[in-house]
Amino acid sequence: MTLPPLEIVLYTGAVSLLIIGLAGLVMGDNLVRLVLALAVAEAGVNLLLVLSGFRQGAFAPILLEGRVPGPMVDPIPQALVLTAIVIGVGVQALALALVLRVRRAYGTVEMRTLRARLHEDLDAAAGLPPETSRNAPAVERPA
Amino acid sequence: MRNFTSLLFAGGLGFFLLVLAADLPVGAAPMVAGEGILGQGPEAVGAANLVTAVVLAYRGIDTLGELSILFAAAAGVGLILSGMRRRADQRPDPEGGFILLAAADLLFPLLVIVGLYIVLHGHLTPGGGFQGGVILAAAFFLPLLGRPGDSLNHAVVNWVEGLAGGAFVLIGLWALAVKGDFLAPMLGKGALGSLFSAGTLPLLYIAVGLKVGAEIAGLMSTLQETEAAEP
Amino acid sequence: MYWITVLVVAIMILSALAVLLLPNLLAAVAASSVVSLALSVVFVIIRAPDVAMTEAAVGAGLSGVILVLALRRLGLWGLGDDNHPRPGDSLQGSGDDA
Amino acid sequence: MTAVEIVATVLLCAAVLLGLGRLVVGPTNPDRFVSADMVSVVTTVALAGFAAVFESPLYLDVAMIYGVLSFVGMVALARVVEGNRS
Repeated sequence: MTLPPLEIVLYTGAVSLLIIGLAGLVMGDNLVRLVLALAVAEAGVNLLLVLSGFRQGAFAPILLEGRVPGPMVDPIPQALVLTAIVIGVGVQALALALVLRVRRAYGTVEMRTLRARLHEDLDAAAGLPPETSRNAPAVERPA
Repeated sequence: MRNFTSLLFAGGLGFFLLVLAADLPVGAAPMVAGEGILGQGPEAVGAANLVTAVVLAYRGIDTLGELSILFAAAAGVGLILSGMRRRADQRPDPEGGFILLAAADLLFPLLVIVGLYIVLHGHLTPGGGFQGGVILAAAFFLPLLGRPGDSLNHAVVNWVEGLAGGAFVLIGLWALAVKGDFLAPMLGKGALGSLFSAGTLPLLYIAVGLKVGAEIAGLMSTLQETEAAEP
Repeated sequence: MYWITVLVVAIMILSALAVLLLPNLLAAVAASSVVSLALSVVFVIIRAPDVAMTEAAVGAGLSGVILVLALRRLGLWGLGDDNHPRPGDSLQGSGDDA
Repeated sequence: MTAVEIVATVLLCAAVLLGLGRLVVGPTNPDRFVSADMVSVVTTVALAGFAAVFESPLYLDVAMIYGVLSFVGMVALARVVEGNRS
């Protein structure tokens, strides 16, 4: 049996990280866990981008004492991912601030409960009776 | 049913991406622009760290865009949480124990020195404004973890942030006026590998470090001052 | 080197699964910091020290601090996924269901 | 790899796996935090080891940053755990 090359192992890791994050993002119910899943998916994407510049047996793109040690890996994906990581943490903080706001307005961070309370609020604003409105036929709603 | 569809979607996307990855030229990645930068970067820019050369010289305008995105995120957090500040009658978190307070006081100068080292040597060794800025923010936030009643001076933080951002744009405009390219390297290159080399790149990285550090410290301080939800 | 890489990738995937499956949110935050730790080692292996340093700084320190502060402000710390605390639900007893 | 490097690798891998097991199993939250802290310390040592294997001092900076900032993260986690004690 021959082992797969190193790049295939790394690409598998990156893709499965992305898939795990994406699955958590579509299936999760807790808003904080959605933020965590977003961070995991982002990590996978960053690894995928840096891997696109990887060459086996190459050196880091930094010159020591001014001499070129040999073939070097591609510096451009590394520079782009550098900024992407910092942007990612800013986005994460913004999402958590929104979660804090949602928790204060609705008292929950569960998507299911949140959606039910949102519907109740909308129906109350539209002047419908609160009990029956969610199961009533659509034709009875005001246009 | 919804879970099944979601899993099917995620698995299908994973299979598709893996099939794409299996067709990649494994072992020798094609480098179109990278070869040129690796070849002529050290002479053209003068930075030993070629990632720094890409971040600040070749793609400097992208870094400016990244800084503005981070600024927008920090401003958004401040705006969203502005109505949720802890009231005076609410008790903050309890103060930390002796070990945490002593460690915070002892570590503060060390963390500041490490952060400044990482920022200043950004063009020679791995590191730079982003990493050093994060460490500076951690240095200023660690005492707040020990004493949650205190708070950062937000006016000073905003001034540092604005001045650093203005300095970045001003250096870029200066290069535009003299050389005709925004953020073109200025001030001579110096000897490759010494601290005073690579022209304006260390100055730009100091501006980036101060701006990132101020933004992240302000962001964490805002979260710290937010009122706690009743359990 | 090959088997070290395989092991680190396996640790990364396992702790990413733990982020989604652990019922306790604080434990999920700890597992997500382990994910970025393993990712930082992978970045060192593929010769990207700059990116590894950023990932270490952000994943180990900053992201954990922000998430934990937000959990504390949300009042969700120490609880499981359900945010309806029972009276007398102490911090030590809440992690037993893992 | 020399014999010393192989022995060091095996020991570090064993330490990381033990810590990871405690992170997943760990009955209470403080157990999980202590194990996460232990894994991060072991990883700092492993990063320094990578610098030795690659024969390049560049990677030592990564280990330093990791060691410094994992302390801050763990302090924040510990603060939250002790938070409700007045």
